[in-house]
Amino acid sequence: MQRIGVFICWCGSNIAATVDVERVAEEIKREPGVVFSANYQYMCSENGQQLLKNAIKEYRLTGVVVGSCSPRMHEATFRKAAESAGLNPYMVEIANIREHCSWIHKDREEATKKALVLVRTAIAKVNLNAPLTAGESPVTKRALVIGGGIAGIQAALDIAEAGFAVDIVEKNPTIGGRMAQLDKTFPTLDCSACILTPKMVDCAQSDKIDILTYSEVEDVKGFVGNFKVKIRRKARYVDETKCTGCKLCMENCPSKKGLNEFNMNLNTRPAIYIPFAQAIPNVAVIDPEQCIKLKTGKCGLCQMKCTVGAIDYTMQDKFIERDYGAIVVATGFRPINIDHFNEYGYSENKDVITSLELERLMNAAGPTDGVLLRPSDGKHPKVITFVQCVGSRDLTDCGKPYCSKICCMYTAKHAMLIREKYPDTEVHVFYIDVRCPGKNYDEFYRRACEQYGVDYIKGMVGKIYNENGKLMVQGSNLIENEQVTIASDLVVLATAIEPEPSVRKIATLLTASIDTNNFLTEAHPKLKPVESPTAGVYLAGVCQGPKDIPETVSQASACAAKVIGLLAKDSLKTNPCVAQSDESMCNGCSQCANVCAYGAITYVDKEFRLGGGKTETRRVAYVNPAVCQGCGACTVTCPSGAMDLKGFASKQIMSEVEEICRA
Amino acid sequence: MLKFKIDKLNELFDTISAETPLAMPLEKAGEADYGRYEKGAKPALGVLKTVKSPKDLFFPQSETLMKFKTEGKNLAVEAPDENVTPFVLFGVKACDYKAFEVLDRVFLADPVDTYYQSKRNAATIVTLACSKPEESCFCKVFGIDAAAPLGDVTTWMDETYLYWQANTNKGESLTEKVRALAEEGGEDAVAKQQKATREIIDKLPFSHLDLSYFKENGTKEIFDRPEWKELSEACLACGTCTFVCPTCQCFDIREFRSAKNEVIRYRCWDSCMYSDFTQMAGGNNRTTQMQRYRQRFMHKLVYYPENNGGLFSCVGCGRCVNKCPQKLNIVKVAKALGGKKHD
Amino acid sequence: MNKTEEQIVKRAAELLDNKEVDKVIGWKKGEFCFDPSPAAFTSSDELKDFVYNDFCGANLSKYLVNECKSGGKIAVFLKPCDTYSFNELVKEHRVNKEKVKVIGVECHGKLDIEKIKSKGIAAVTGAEESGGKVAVTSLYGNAELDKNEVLLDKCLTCKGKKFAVADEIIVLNEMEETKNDRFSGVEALEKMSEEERFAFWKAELSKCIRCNACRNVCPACTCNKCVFDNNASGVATKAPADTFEEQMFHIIRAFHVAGRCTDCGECSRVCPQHIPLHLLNRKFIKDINRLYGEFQAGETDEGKNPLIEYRESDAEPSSAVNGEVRHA
Amino acid sequence: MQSVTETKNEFVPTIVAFCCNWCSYAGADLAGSSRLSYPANVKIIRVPCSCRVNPMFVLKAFQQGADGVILCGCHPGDCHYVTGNYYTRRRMSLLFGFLNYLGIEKDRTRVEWVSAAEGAKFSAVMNDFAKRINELGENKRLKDLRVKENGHE
Repeated sequence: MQRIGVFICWCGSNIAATVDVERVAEEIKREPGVVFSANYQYMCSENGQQLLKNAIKEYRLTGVVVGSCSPRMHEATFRKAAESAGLNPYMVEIANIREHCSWIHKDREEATKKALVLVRTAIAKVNLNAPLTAGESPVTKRALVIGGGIAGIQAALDIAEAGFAVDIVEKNPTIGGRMAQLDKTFPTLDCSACILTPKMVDCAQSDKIDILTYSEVEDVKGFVGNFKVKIRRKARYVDETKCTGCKLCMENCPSKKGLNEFNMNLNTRPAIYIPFAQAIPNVAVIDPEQCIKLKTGKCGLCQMKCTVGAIDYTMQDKFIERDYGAIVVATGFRPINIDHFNEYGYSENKDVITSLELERLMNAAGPTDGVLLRPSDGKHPKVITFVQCVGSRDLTDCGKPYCSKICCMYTAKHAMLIREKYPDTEVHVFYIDVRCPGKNYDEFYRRACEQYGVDYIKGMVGKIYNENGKLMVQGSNLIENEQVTIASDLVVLATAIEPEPSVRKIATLLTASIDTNNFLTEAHPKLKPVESPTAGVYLAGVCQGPKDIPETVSQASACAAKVIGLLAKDSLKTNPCVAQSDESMCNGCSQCANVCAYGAITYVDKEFRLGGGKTETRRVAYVNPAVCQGCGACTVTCPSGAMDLKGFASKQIMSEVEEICRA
Repeated sequence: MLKFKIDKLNELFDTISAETPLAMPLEKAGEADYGRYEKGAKPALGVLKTVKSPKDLFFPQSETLMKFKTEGKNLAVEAPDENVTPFVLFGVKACDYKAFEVLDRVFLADPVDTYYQSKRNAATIVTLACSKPEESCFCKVFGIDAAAPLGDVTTWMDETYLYWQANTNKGESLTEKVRALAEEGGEDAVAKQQKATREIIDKLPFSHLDLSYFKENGTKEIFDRPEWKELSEACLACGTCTFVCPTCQCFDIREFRSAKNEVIRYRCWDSCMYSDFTQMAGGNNRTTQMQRYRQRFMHKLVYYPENNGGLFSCVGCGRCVNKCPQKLNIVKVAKALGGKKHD
Repeated sequence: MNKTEEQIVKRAAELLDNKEVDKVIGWKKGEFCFDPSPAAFTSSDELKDFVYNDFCGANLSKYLVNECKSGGKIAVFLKPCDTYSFNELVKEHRVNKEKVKVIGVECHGKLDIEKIKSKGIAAVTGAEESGGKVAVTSLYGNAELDKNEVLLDKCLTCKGKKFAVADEIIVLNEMEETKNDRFSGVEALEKMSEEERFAFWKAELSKCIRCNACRNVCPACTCNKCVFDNNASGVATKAPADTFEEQMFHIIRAFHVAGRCTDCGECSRVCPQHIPLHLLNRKFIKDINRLYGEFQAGETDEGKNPLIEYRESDAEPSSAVNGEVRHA
Repeated sequence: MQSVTETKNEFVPTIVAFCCNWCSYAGADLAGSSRLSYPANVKIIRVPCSCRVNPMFVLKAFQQGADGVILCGCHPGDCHYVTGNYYTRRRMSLLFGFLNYLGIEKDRTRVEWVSAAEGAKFSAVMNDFAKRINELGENKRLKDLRVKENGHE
C-alpha cells in the first residue's frame, strides 16, 4: 500500500474562503493509506513546496496528493518539488479544488464536501500510480518558420543570429508579407519598405537561413525536436538559380491581364512577373493561369528573351522533406471578404475601397505611383470618408466578433497623411470607439484630430449609395444625436482582418489547436503566449491574434528565444505517459496501429514460453515511446485491454470513477 | 395417495406460497428455470428439463459469504444470516433429486459448508415423476427410476390430475396444509403411467450405456488414454456443460466493493473448462483445453466415485448432451473410452 | 450419405492422401444425425466418421486460430456465411491464410434440433429434410415439419450464398437465396418505448448464466485473454452476480465486436438460454450502416472497420442516437 | 427514518464528466476562473483525450451509481491529438445508441465539444445536463444493485 501525503492549499482565500481546508485535511487523515495530511496558505510558494519536500522525507511518502488549483497550473511545480525530495514526480496527483470547486460553488458546506470527494478521487488514483521515467529523444538543430512576413522574417533572423539553421517557407513568390504592401507605419510614419527591406535582405544573405518561397507545407510528422516536414515547392517555371531579375521577360510578356495581387488587384501585371521591386528572391514567376504558353502551348516569348535560359515551361511541383527541431507558425492575415456587406456597397462602387487598397493607392510603388487618385475616374478625391469597424466587433454572422486592433491607428495614419499631402481634402471618420492604447498611440490619434483637423464622427454608417457621382455616406452622429449624410468622393473601409485561411490546414498538420475564429490558440494566454499547446510549435504574428507590427516583431523575437532555448538542448525528455502494450495479452490484430495518428505502433514477432517447455511465436504490438503522444485512442480500440496508457491507466480511471460515484 | 385436479394447481401453489416461499420451474422469456413462485407466475411443469438444475436453490450461482466493513482504518467482518426461511421446492425430477445426494457428499462432509447446509435443511422437496423422457436422458444408467422419484413428497402428473404421495415427516406436514384442496386416490393411474414411462426409458438410446470401464480400470490407464485429445478438440472452453450440470460443484471466491466502506466476498460457480480454473500463484497445472476437458470427465467418472463409494457424479439428466454448443458430451466420452462394449 | 457429403469426403481424402494438406477441419458424426461435432481429420481413414448434413451449423473458422499455430497446411470446409469470419480473422492477423485452403461448401440452411424438440417432439431419433419438409422420427411417433419452422435463427436471416473467400467450392445443388429482412428484429425493438425495451432485455439478459458460450464460439472474440477473465482488468466477472453484470458483459462484448462482427449468428445458436444475442450485434451493424454507410465485416480480408475510421462530417452523437441517417 | 425519507425526496444525482486535458478540462478551468457556476454534483475526471474514454469507464460509472455520464472533448477538427475525438464521436454515437436500445434513457449519456476558450459553454452544458438528469431521476436501469445507496447527504 502507498504511503500517501495530502496537502490542501488555501490559495490565500481563493480556496479557503469557500472550502473548509482544515476540515478537508483533517477528514482525509482517516483515509486508508494516508499517513500525512496538512493544509497551507500557498502550497506553490517556496515554503509550501518545502513543506511537501519535508513531509516526503519525514514520512517516507510514496504518493502525494495536492488539493490546489488546476493541474494545468501547478502540476509541474509540485512534481518538480517531489522529485527534488527523491519521490518520482509521477507519484504526484492534483485534486483541482479551486477551478473545479471553490471558484464555482458558493455554499461552504457543499464546496467542502466536493473538495473531499475530489481529494479522495486523487488518492484513489495515486494508489494505483506507478513511478514513471521520462525517456530522451534527440533534437534536430534546425527550425522551420512557416510564413515569410515580418513575423517570420524576424523570428528567422533571431534564430539564425543564435547560430541555428532555419528555413522560411513562404507560399507567395517573395517574402515580405503584408508589411511590404504598406506605405507608412504608425505611429512614427516611417516608410514601411525602408525598414522591412533591409531585414529581407539580411535573410537572403544569412548563411543560416534558407528561403523557400512559392512553397507550402504538405505534411508534418514527428514531434518536438524531431519533426519531419514535407514541403511542396510549387513550379515557378523559372529557374531560381539562373534568373537575374532583369525583368526583360516581364516587358515582353504579351499577357498583361493578370490582376496584381501585390497592389490589391488595383492594376494588372504580366503573366511572368516579379511581385515588387524589392522582392526576395528577386526572381520572376509565371502565373500559369495567365501564361499563354502554358495554357495554349503557343507563345514562349519570355523564354526567347531570357538571356540566361532560366525559363522552363515543363517545370513540375517538387517535394522536399526536411527534419526540424522546432516550428514557428507565422502565417499572418488577410482582410476579410466584404462583398456581402451590402450596406457599404463595396462591390458596386469602385470608389469604396478597403484600407489596404488605400495603402497601395498612396504608395509610391503602387498603381498610381503614390498619387491619391480615385479608382473610378482617376480624379483626386476632395471628400474622403473612413468607416471603422467594418466586420470587426460584429456579432452578426457577417463579420467577426473580435476587434481587429490595428484599424484605429492606421486610419488615423491615413487621415493624417492625406491631410498633410492634400490639405484641401476633407476627411471624415465614422467610428464606434477609438482604441489607441500603446506607446505614443493616443498622442498620434490626437494629432490627427487636433493638428490635422480630421473630422471624427462617433456613429455607425447605415448605408452608402451612389447619387450623381457622389458617394452618399449615411450615418448617425451619436454625439450630436443626429443623422448625417456625407457626400464623399472616396470611402475607405477599415476592414476586419482574419487569419490567412491556409492556417487551418497547417494547424491540422501540426495538431495545433485553433479557435472558432481560426486564430491559433496559445498554450496559455498569459504564461505561454507564444507557444502552441503542441510541444515544439510556436506562434508569431496575427495567426495567433490581431496585432500591429511592433507587437508582431516582439512576439516573433519571443518565439525565436523559445526556439533557441529548445534547439540549444541536445536531447529532450519525452512524456512518459505513453501507451504500452502488455505483450502477453496482445492479439496482434493491428486495430491499435490503425487509429494511431502518429504511427507510433509497429508489430514484432515475439516468442513466448508456454508450459511444458513449449514456445509460441506471436505477433504483438510495440509502441515507440518517443513517438507516442499519449492520447489513448489505441487503448479503447484494443478489445483485450492489452494496450494501456501509463499515467492514465484504465484501472486508475476506473478507481476515480468509483470514488466519485461512491462518495 | 392424494390427487389434485390440474385446474386446481394454481390454487395449490397459491396455498403453499401463502405460507412458505415456493420454488419451482417457471417460464421466463421462453425458457424454464427454477424460480420463486409468485401469484401470476407461469409454472413450467410440462418442461422435462429446466435449463439450469435446481442445485441453484442450495448452491446459488453467486452467493455472499461475508462482508468487510471499514471504518477509517479499521476493518470489521460481517457474516450473513444463516437462518434460512423454510421453503418448498416443487417439481424436482428424479435425476436432479439424485444430484442432491452427489452434492451433499461434498458440501455436508466435514468441514460442513454451512451456507449449503442451512438451505438444504430449510427445504421441503416435492419431486415430480417424468412421464415423457427424451433421447438425451440416461438416468437409468445410474440406477435412477424417473417414474418413482424420492423426496419429501413424490408427485406424478397426467392430463387431469397431480398425484401426491408424502414420504417423510416434512412431506406429511406439507400435505396437511394442502389436503383441503385434494381428493383421495390415484394409485392406478400412477402405476399405469410408471409402467409406460419405464418402457420408454428402456428404449432410450443411452439407457444401456456401460460405464464399467471406469470402474474396472486404474486411474492412470484412463487418464493416459490417447482419445482425450480427439474428444476435446472441438471444445470451446465455455462453461455451459458445468453450469447446466446438476452435480458440478466447483466455485470461485471473489470480492466486490459495494460501498465506499464495504466489500462483499462472494462465491460463484466456476467451471473446470475455464482457463483460470484452479489458477494458483505459481501458474496453472492444467494449461491445455484437453487437460481441462479430461479433468471434468475424470472427476465425474473416476475421481468422485473413488472417493464416494463408487457413486458417479453424473445423474444422466442429459442437459450437457442437449446444451453443448458443439455437441460434445459425457456419453460420447464414455463410448469412446469404454468403447468395445458398445459395438 | 448425401451426394454433397460424398464429394466433400472424396476431396478431403484426396487432399490428405496427396499430402496437399496435413489436416482437414470438418464435422464428425455423433450419436444421432443431429449432433455432429466439429473435428479435425489427419488421415483419409478417419474420414469414415466425416459428416456433412443439415445439422452442420457450426462455423469452423475460429478453430483455425489455434490450428494455424502449429505447422502444416490445413483445409477447412466453410459454408458461405462462415467465409466472412475467415476473412475477418485474416484481416486481424489471427489466421495465416497462406496455411489454409478454404473449401466452400453448399448450404441450404441448417436445422435447429432444439426447435424441432420445441414442437413437442421428444426422444427424437432422426430428422431428414427433403423438399422443404423435415421428417422427424421419435420414440413417441413420427412427424413432418416445415423446414422454415425449424431452421436455425441465423439461417432465417441468411446473409446470402456468396462465398466471400474460397480456394475451391463444392456446390452440387444450386443454392437459393433467402429473402429476408435481417434488421426487422432490431427495428421492432427500436419502435418500442424505452420502458418496453428495457423490460424485454431485462427478461432476456436475466436468463444469462455467464457460460461464455457466446463469447467462446464467436470468431471475433479471439483475445488471448478476455477482459472479463482478466482479474487485472477491473471488470472481470465470472458470474451474473447482479443484473448489471449481465448487462455489462453483453454490452462490452457487443461493443468489442462492433464493426468486426460478420453476423454469423453463432452466439444465438449456442446460447443455452436462447437469448437473442444476434439482436445486440445487429443493432451495431444497423447503426453503422445508417451512420457510416453499408459495411459488411469480412467482405474482404483487408481494410479498416468503421470504428477505426472516421469522416470529418460524421454525425454528432446526439443526433446519431436520435436516429439521424447519414452516410456516404 | 426521518432523515432517510428526506434525502430520498431531495434527489441529488451523481454526474461523472470525462474531460479531455487540452480543451474541455481547460474549458472547465476557465469556467472556474470566470466564476461560472454549475452544480457541485458534477465531478470531473481528467483524461488526455476524449478518445481515452473506454465504454467500460462509462459502464463502471453507472454500475457504481452514477446517474449521468458526460464526455467532453475538443471540437471535431481541433483535437490536440489530431483525430482522437473523431474516434470518440463514432464510438460514443454507437455506444449511446446501443444503451438506449437496451432501454437506458438516452439523456443519461451525452457528448459535448467544449474548447479551452468556452468556459461559459462548459458551465452552461453542465447546468443543462444536471438539470436533465434531475428530471430523469435516479438511474435504476444500469446499476449494480449490490452497490449501496450513498445517501447523497
